[in-house]
Order: sequence, then structure tokens, then C-alpha cells
Amino acid sequence: MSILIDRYTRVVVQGITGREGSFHTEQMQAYGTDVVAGVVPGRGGSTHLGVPVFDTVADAVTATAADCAFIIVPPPFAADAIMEAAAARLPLAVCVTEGVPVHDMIRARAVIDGSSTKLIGPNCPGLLTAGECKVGFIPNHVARPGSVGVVARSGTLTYEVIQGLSQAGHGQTTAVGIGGDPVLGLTFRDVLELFAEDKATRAVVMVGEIGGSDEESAAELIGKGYPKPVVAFISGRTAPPGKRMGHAGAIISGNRGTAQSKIDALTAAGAVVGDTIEDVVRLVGERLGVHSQR
Amino acid sequence: MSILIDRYTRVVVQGITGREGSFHTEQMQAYGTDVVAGVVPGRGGSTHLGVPVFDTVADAVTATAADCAFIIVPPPFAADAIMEAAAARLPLAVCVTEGVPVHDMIRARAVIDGSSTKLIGPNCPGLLTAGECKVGFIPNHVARPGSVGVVARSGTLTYEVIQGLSQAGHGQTTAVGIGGDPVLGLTFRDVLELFAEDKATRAVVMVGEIGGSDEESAAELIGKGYPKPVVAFISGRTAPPGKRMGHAGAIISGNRGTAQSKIDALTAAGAVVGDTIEDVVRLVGERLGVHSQR
Amino acid sequence: MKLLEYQAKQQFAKAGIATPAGRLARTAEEAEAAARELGRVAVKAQVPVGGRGKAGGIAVVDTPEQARAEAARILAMDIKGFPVRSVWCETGLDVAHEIYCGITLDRDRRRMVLILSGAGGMDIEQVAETQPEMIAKLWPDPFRGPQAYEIRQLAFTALRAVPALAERAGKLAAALVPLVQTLHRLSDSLDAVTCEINPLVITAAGDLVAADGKLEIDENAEYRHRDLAAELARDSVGDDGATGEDPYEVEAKRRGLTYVHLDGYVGCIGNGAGLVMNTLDLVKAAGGEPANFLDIGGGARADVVRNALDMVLSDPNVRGVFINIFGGITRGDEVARGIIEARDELHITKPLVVRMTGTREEEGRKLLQEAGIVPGISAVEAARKIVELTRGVQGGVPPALTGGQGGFPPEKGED
Amino acid sequence: MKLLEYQAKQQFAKAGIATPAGRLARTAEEAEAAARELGRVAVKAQVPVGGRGKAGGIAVVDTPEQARAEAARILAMDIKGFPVRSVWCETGLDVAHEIYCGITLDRDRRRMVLILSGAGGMDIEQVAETQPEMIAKLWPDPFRGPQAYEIRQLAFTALRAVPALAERAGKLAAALVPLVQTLHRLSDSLDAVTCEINPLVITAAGDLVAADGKLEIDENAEYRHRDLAAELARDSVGDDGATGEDPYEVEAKRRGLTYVHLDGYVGCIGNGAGLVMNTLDLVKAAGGEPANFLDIGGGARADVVRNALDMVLSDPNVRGVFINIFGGITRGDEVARGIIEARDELHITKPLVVRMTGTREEEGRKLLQEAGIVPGISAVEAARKIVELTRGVQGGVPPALTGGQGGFPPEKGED
Repeated sequence: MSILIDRYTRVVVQGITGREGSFHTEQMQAYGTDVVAGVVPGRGGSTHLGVPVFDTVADAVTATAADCAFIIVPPPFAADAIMEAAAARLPLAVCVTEGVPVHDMIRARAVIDGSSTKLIGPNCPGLLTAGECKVGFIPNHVARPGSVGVVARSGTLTYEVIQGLSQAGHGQTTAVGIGGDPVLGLTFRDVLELFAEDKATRAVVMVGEIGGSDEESAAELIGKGYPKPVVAFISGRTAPPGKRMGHAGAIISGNRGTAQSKIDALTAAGAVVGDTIEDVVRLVGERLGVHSQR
Repeated sequence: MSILIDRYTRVVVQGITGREGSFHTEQMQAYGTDVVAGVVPGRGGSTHLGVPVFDTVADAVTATAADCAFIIVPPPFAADAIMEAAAARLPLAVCVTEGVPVHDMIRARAVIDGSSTKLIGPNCPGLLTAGECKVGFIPNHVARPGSVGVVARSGTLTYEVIQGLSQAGHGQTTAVGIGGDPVLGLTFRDVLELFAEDKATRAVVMVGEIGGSDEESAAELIGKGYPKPVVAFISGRTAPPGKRMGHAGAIISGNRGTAQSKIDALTAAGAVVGDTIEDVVRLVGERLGVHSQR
Repeated sequence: MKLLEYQAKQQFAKAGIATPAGRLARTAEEAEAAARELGRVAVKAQVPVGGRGKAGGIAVVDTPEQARAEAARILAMDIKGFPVRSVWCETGLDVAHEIYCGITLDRDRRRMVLILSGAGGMDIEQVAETQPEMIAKLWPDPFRGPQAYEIRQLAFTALRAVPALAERAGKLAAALVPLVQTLHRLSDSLDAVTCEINPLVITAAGDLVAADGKLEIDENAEYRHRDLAAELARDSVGDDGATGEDPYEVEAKRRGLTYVHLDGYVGCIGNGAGLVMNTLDLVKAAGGEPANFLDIGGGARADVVRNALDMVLSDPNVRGVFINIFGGITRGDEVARGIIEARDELHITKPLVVRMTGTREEEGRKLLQEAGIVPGISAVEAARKIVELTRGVQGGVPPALTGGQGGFPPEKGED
Repeated sequence: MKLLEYQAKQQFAKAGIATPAGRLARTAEEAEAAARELGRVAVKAQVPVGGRGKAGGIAVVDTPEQARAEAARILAMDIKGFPVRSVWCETGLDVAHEIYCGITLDRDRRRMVLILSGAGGMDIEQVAETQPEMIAKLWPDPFRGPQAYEIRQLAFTALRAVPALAERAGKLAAALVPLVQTLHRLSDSLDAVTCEINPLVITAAGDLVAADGKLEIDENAEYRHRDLAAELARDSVGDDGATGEDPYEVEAKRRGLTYVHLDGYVGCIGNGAGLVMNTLDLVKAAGGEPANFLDIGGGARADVVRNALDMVLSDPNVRGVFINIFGGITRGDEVARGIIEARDELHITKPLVVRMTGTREEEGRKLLQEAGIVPGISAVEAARKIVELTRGVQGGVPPALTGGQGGFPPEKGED
């Protein structure tokens, strides 16, 4: 069991022939992901990495019954690629592109909201169901199958957590990197709701960071009686206020969005918050122990 | 029984203080329509024709529980008024304004399509449920209660048919003037579907004219086994091709939209088509006779 | 309102769509100067109708002198009734392919439809009938406009049907994205009901250039585009005031009336397009020939009715007038007042048949009766009556109707 | 990218929003000429920070001579670290009321939010806290934009809260419709994350005039607005090349790096903002002080890593560097190659602690090992190690680390 993707997921890669598109398609194939098609306008009819390439997503879906888009195109084309995936009624689209203009994403998000497509990203590492399928950048060797769900904003901290959990013997169901942009698809709350329904997931690790209030919104959900233990981590606790820390959208305004406000909200809601990734791994072990004794 | 409006309909008039707005509000009140509010931006808090006036439709709905908008505003403001009515979730909006730019209406129609509001018009005479309620221009004295449903594109021909039916003793359930603009709300087909469900309606008179293909689309519905007799009339049979006859959108292009193509489609579908309004009235009498003998 | 080719192209160019270099010339001298500046040019008559090429309204010239001579010839022409007031002198293109790209109103879908075809330079409706696979259509959301991916889908569908274009479809699709988006924005901002580039030329260098342009503005939205209307008027009205359009219709437009001129002798006035159309049908069914269509519209007041009567009677072929009023928004008393004023001030002597019912019909009838006019017969009977009164008349004033009754004897005693 | 006041106002004016007449002056002489042309003006420092009024950066003058003197004074100022490069000389307004109108990104709603308030001229966040009833908000559909009826609803809500405005709310609402629609179009076309008029002045004559303007462009969309960026650069970089911004951050921007300068002594480099933020947290938790935040981003190649090391070490306060790499899109071998190149070419002698894991970590580790570098400890341990190696050092080069190991002794034998 898992959320969003599994061994039956059929992936179409939008931007498959690019340098990064090629590299990560190969990595995904090496992980076992069933990449069934690529889309590059004007390259329809060719083959790349053993996969048929189409001019449009609609063509690819008709020919291959793909049900998940992996979008790895330059920033000016990302929003359009997302809309194209939504128009083709793909259940899931994962956009890893960094640097998408925010107005583009506001429009794309409005289209997603009116569609049946779930979006992950942009500016995210994608997601991975351990041992079955990965769509995105998460390194192939870090995850191992198990019962911990992971959801994180930062890509690299997603990897850190997965690796830490794996090394401590706590395998994962699915790890989702939702991305750090201000306007994105699935949020912490959305992914937590999916994990709540997934029988194989026994605990959830949530890795947040300063900026925005998505962690607070997730805390609200947890506070209403979330059915599984949640172990959280918030990065950026020492970031000076008012300094924008890279692309993560980690900018602090007023009292909202500080590390402390997030930690307080999560703690009050019943989640346990670790100080370091090592802490988080340890706390998960404790929770799973408690949990498995029931 | 009736369709769309009845004695319980609560009407808010958008543009109530204008010359025409005032005149027709009085006419509607005289007919017995329950006009509960008016909307004129900047006139909120005042009273006009014994009715409270509000700045916005939302305010009017909150205060009066209006459930039908009568829109009688100048053309540049019509599309906005329609969208405002839709945003306030009014079940029905009737726009009589003539001369609304077509791109405005395309946008308004897209909003209507995504809303729970039914639109009648623009550039239409509105509708009337005999003896109960009228929203629009249909003269007060022509209708009488009965069992004939009327749907027409032209305003004046709507009146003609109602008067003819009434004088011959065939009362009406509801008469709907859908309007002659190329982009409008409810079509012949939509209204026929409503009449099909209305128990009190035993026959339907449909008054079409040259241009467009809404009559052909209605014929398609009738051909699928419409449960009630339909008597039709098509005006503009002698109009020279390629001449635009006023605002009715009555312009003939190719073979589609000619009077003959409409008459043929309706006849083939099982409707009976009269040559004059008098004919139509006579044919209704015959159908009702046959019908009532069952 | 149909813009002239050069106006459409100026709009395209302003929006960023490539067009051939060109100059407008209203005289042969201006055409000569344009050719001197541009070199080899096509001299093209600017008229708001198609088929000017076949009519001889386009000439390709090599020298300024030829340009002068051809412009003089074309400016003296009259194409399908439209006198040529100006010519557009335009450089040629190195044409590799011609395709079609247009946006027009689709009544059935209640939206604008975007049409792209690999078969350009032809009548698109004919292509649609004979080679439907050559046509790709898109009905963009009016707020969102066509998205890049939608335009690419459209382009791949349309271009794959043409073997010569299939190979370069990727590049063409990429180039069509901004062009189509610009065209859509233009149709939106100009309230165009038709916005068409045909042919859209693919040059040997691979560029897309609008070689011809058609822009028709929604009449209901003309108030938002007064500048274009003024420009159009300057190019279509000559020193003699002639526009090539029906002079009666021009006069009606000046008067603000919705009027269509026809060939018959029975003047027809009514309120509402449906009613007037039906009035024409009834006159024809009764054996008469309508002289016009005149809709005084909803809510028309007394002065409008008088204006309408004056307009209809300005056509000498009109032997009598049938006024058919069913008041909804139009009120009987206003119409009656208009008829009475018109009779008195215009000294009308030709037969008039008035049929009036609807809102304030009582008040209207009372006014007419007080003025010695009797209305109130049915539409079918009124049609028969007006035809009876005008059919035998060979123009001019029928002797029986020149009495002191102010031209309304037919109405007497018929209620 | 934050535009200067005058740039924002020029954008407003170009879009059709009324602004006071004004001229930009880069010298006292230009300010004098502007005052001669405009009469009584306010001379306003153009700096990309708030609070310039309190800092003395605004002067109202009556004569050209005064304008010259005040401009000279203001152009010599430095406001919150920003040298004043230009002043905006602007005529006054006959102010009846001041309101607020702005559009900004609402992260929680994933949309732009339109804010209107009867309380203008103040910090809108403070108003939101103390007088929430004075604030009306609208989250328009990004494709449709704010519709007229929505803006009227917004206006009635905001203006009714102010007794002095309640009576004229109808007229103001009507005037706000086109203004707000224009502002929204502007925020859209300029990719603005903030587009604000505060105060929006209602003059005695009842007109709406933008008395101040704030426009911040989305950094991800700067490629679509190179012209504005160039203009901004011209007004913020002096002849001395100084911009008022942190010189290290200016240099980092020039190098295309995402870098934030901090006060400590441990250089921090990582791939991914989250990882670098966590690196800073770990350094601080270990008792050290980070000197910077430097994210080499996803997919960074060897030359980027070298560039980053060079950048971090240009700060003399840096006593050592912690490189924290978790390869996803970033590949271990590329990073290793960058570190090796940097060590060789930059002759690095300060301590470096490298922690590397993730995609191609095997290849990366092999490369580093072959070059005599040992990576591979955990992030927490690496943080402790770098702090241990740098805490006691008082700047300059620690004597123990100047050997022939190329600056990488800490890594030895720690895997």
C-alpha cells in the first residue's frame, strides 16, 4: 500500500529529451518506474530511452494509457505543461521545475482546482513509493519499504529524512516532496489526509520550514484527531527575520511563518517536534514501538 | 404548475430606478409579481416603488431572500449584472437588455455555465406564468391560465402567440421569450426539456425564426420522443438571404439557419409547423382536442 | 462593421503580427510615391467585399509609373457596388506555403471558435465541406484564451494533414502559439466577430506573415471602437457622400433606424425583428411585395415612429405603409402619438394600415380614435388590406385616397 | 525586484492611473529645473526602502533654489544603507481623503489578494490588526480578473466603514472599478507580487490619484522584465558601483549564486534551501556562528561549486567552510570535481568539512578519495567538526592547517 503512486503507475515524461529530463528518466527507469511515454512538441514519432515520444500529452495518453505526468521543462513552459497534463485528465502531475513565475503558477493552480488532476510541485523533488516507483529526483538508494509516510517541503531534507529512517531500520510507504514555492499543488494538509487513509502507513514524518502557514494549517488537521502519530521537523530556526533564504519561499513576515509559531502549533495539535533529523528518526522509532505494541 | 417562475417567485430588479426599469417594475407589480428588492449601486438604503433598494445583489439577497433577478440595465453593464446575479446564486436571471456586445455575453455565458443560475436573454421579452407572475415585458392583459407552454425567440411574436391562444380559449402555463441574440442563456431545447417535466403543460408552442441552428437542435430533442405535442412557427420565410434583419441575429449563412431547413427539421422530428400565427392557434386546438380525448 | 484590409493589417501589425510593408494611397500620385518607396508592389482596391481580385481590383506593378496608372484605373472602379476610395500598395512575399488562421463567432457553442487549416487562401467554408480533415477547431475559454498547449494540439492536427507541412509541424506549432494568442487578444479587445488571416503565408525563410486580413467588429460594441468607425467612414465615403451601400440604408443608419431596403412597394414598420419579419411574411402571403424591413425596436417613442414613417415614405416605390405594433416594451399611446404627429407634419396621403395591440393599447387606440384614426384589426387582415390598397396602384398617389381623411380611410369602421 | 517610487508611478501613469505630475532628477541642477517647470514640489529620495520621510528624505519646497538646495542635501544622504541616487520632484495634491488600494500575493489562498481600505497612508498590516472592519479583501479569479460587481462590493464594504466616505460610496465605487481593473492588469502583466497605491488620494474635486506607489516584481519572472531591471540598476548603482546593498550579496548576485550574508565565521554551502537552512541550524546548535547561507541549487555542476567556494571565502571573517551535499538532482561526482578544482586553483588553506551523500555518492567519494580528500561523516558530526575547527580561531589562517594537505585535514580518516 502507498499513496499517489505504486508499481502500476504509468508515467509520461514531459520534457524527456532534455539533459535533466533524460538523466532523471533513466534514474526512474533504474528504480523500476514504468515510464511509458515522453512528450516533446515536434519530436512526436521518435523514440528516446526506449520510450515512444509524442507531440502532445493527449496523444501520449491515447497511445499509452499513461496516468502520471513527470514534468521537467524550463520555467517559462512549466505552467503550460501542468495545464496540458490537467487537460489530458491525468490523475497526477509532478512538476519539479524550479523558478516558475508566481503568476503562472496562480493560473495553473486555478486550472488544477477545476480539474481532476492532483499536482505535486513545482520546485519539488517529487515523490517515491519505496521499492515500487519514483517520480522525481529522490535518490534511488536511500529509501526502503516500510510503514512511515514522509512529507517535506525541502528536497534535500526529504532525502535526509528518508536516509535517516532507512538507516535506523524504519522503512517508508511513500515519501512526498511537496516543494517550497509559495503557490503549489498538494500541501502538507492534503498529503496528511492521504496518509490518514493509507492502511500501510503507521506514522508520518513531516518536514516543514519557515515561511507561509501551511505547517499551521496541517497542525489544524492534526489537532482534529489525526489517526496516526506525526513527527515533525522545522528547519530555518536560526534564519534571521526578513532575510529570504534562497528559493524556498522562506521569508518571515510578522509573527506568522516563524519556526517557533510552527513548532508551537504542531506541538499544541499533538504532533511531536524533533530538533534535528536524528531526533526525528529516534522519535519515529519510539512512536512505532508504542504503536506496534497496541 | 408552471416552469421557472410562479406566485412564490421573489424578484430583485437590477436597474430599478431607470425609466424603463421603473415602468416595467410597476407593470410587473400590477400583474402580481412579488418584487422584493431593487439594486442600483450607490442608491442602497433608499426605497423605490415601495421596494427597498440595495447597492449590490448580494446585499439584496441577504436582506430579502430574492430568488430571481430581473436585469434591465444599459448594454455596457448587462454582462456584469448577469455575473453579479450568478455570484449571488440566484436560481434565475432574466436579462431584457438589447444590444449587449457579443464578447461580453460570451464571457457572461461562461460564468453562467459554471454557476447554478439559469439565464434567460439577453435581448428578450422575459417570461410569464399566466395569472401568477411575470418577469419582463410581456403585456399584462394577453395571457390567461391554461395548459399550453410557449417558447419563442422574438418578443413581439411571443405576445402574438399568447394573445392568439388566449382569444381561442387556450390558456397558457408559462410563456418564455428566450431572445434573439446569438449568445444567450436558455435555448429552445432547454425550455422544451423543462416543459416536458411540467405536468400542467399539455402542449408546447415554439416560435422560431431564421438564423442559427437552435430550432434544429430543438428538433433533435423532439425527434427523440418528446412526450407532448409541439406546434411550431418559423418567421422570416421571405427574408432575402444574406440580409441581416435587425437585432434578431436573423442572418442566413449557407443552408443552415434558413426557414426551410428549420421547418423541415421540425416536421421530420414530429412537430407540426403552422404557416401563420392563426394556423398555430388552430393546430394547438386540434392537438389539445386529440390529446384530451385520450 | 467590416474593416478594410489595410485597417485590419494595421491592427495586426500594431499587435505584433508580421504583415508585408505597405502604404495607403487615396490618389494615383500617392500610389506612385508608395511604389517609389517600396519597389515592386501589389496595388489593391480597398473595398468591404470579397472577390476584388477577380473583378480586376488588384494589380502587381514593377515601376512607380505603372503603380500610378493602375491606381488611377482601380480608383475609378466600382466593385460590387462599392466605389474604390483607396488602394493599399504592398510589397510581395516569398511564399512557401499558405495556411489559414481565423477566429469567428460560433453561435451553436456560444463561443468564439479558433480555426486553423493547412489549406490557406481558399474559402474556409468550402474547405470545411470538402476536406474536413484539413480543419482543426478550438473553442477557447473566453477568460483564459487559448493556452499554448491547446494551440500546439490545434497546429499538429491541422498541419499533419498536409504532407509538405508535417515535417516542420513542430517549428510551425511553436511559431503559431504567440501568433494565435495575439490574434485572440485582438479579437477580444476589438470586439471582433470575425478576425481572420487568409492566407497566412509561410515564407521561404519559415516566417509567418499575414498576407490578407479580415476584421469585422460586433455592431453592439461599436461604441467601444469609435476611432475605427471614424477611420472606416473616411475611407468609404467619397466627396460625393456615396459609400457604395444602399442609399436608403445609409440614410436609415444616419437616422439611427434598423432598416433593410427591399424591392417591393408595401412599406413595413413594426416593433421587434420577429414581428417585422412576420409582417413581411404576411404581406408576401397576401400577394404583396414588401418595400423594406423597419424595426423601431423595443421602447420606441413617438419621435422614433415619426422618424420611421418619414424614412419609409422617402422611397418613391412605397405605395402604402403597414404599421404593425404589438406593445410589450413599446407603448400604444406613444406609437399613436407618433402616427398622429407624422400624419400632421409630414402631410401623409398614401394609405396606412395600423394594427395595434399590447401594452397601453387602450390609451393608444383612444388617441388614434380622437384623431380620427381607427386601428385594431388583426395582423393577417391588416396585411390583406394593405396589399389590396396598394397592389393595383402604379406608383404615385391613388386618386381614391387623396381626401381630407389624412390618409387613413382604410382604418375607418373596421374595428 | 523592488521598483523605485517613480518607476512604479510611471507604470501606473502608462496604464492610465492618475498620478501627480513629476520629474526625476539625478542632480541638484535637474531638481532645480524640475521645480522651475512644476512650481511647488515635494523632493523625494528614491530608495528601495520605507521610512524615508522620517529619515529626512522628503522635503517640500516653494522655489527652484530651495529645490536645488534640498535635492543636494538629499542626494548626499544614505537611507538605511541605501545611498540616494535620484530624487523625484512632484507637485502636491488637494487631498480630501486618503484610502488604500493594493494587490499582493496571498500564499495561503494561492492567489493574488486585492485589498481596499478606507484607512490610507498607513501600514496596512497594522490596520488589519487594529481595525479589521476597515479592510475589504477579494481574491479574484486569475483569468477573469476582478469583475466590476466584485469591485463595487469590495468598495461598498471598505468605504461604508468610514463615515466621511459612506455618502459618496456610490461614486467612489464607480471610479474604483476601472482603477482596480487597471491595477490588476498591471500586476498581472508586470508579474508583480506586490502592486500597491498608498495613499490613494481622493482629491477635493473627487478624483482618485496615486500619491505613492510600490511595485515588487517576482524574481522568477525577471526574465520577462529586463527593461525595468535595467532602469532600476541605472538608478541604484552609483559611479562608485555602490548600491547600498550588502557588497557580498551584490557580488553573489553577479556570480548568479543564491547567497545571504550573515555575521558569523562558518561558511556554509549546500544544495537546496532546506538543507542549507538546516546546515545553519546545525552549526548554530553546535555552538558556531554561520557566516552565510549559500544554496548551489539543484543540478549544480562542478564550476558552480567552485564559484560558491570562491564566493564564501571572499569574506575574510570566514574561518572555515562546511559543504553539505545531499545529491538528488545534484550529483556527487560533479560536486567532488568542483571541490578538487577549487582546492587546486584557489589554493584553499582554510579548513573544509565535506559531507556528501545521495545520487552518485559512490563516484563522488571515489573522486575525493583519489584526490586525498575524505568525505562522508553525518551532518550533525560535520557541524560539530567545523565548529571545533573554527571556534578558537581569531581570523586569518589557523597555524595547524597550513600544511601540504590542501586544507582538507579534518576529513582524513573520518569515514
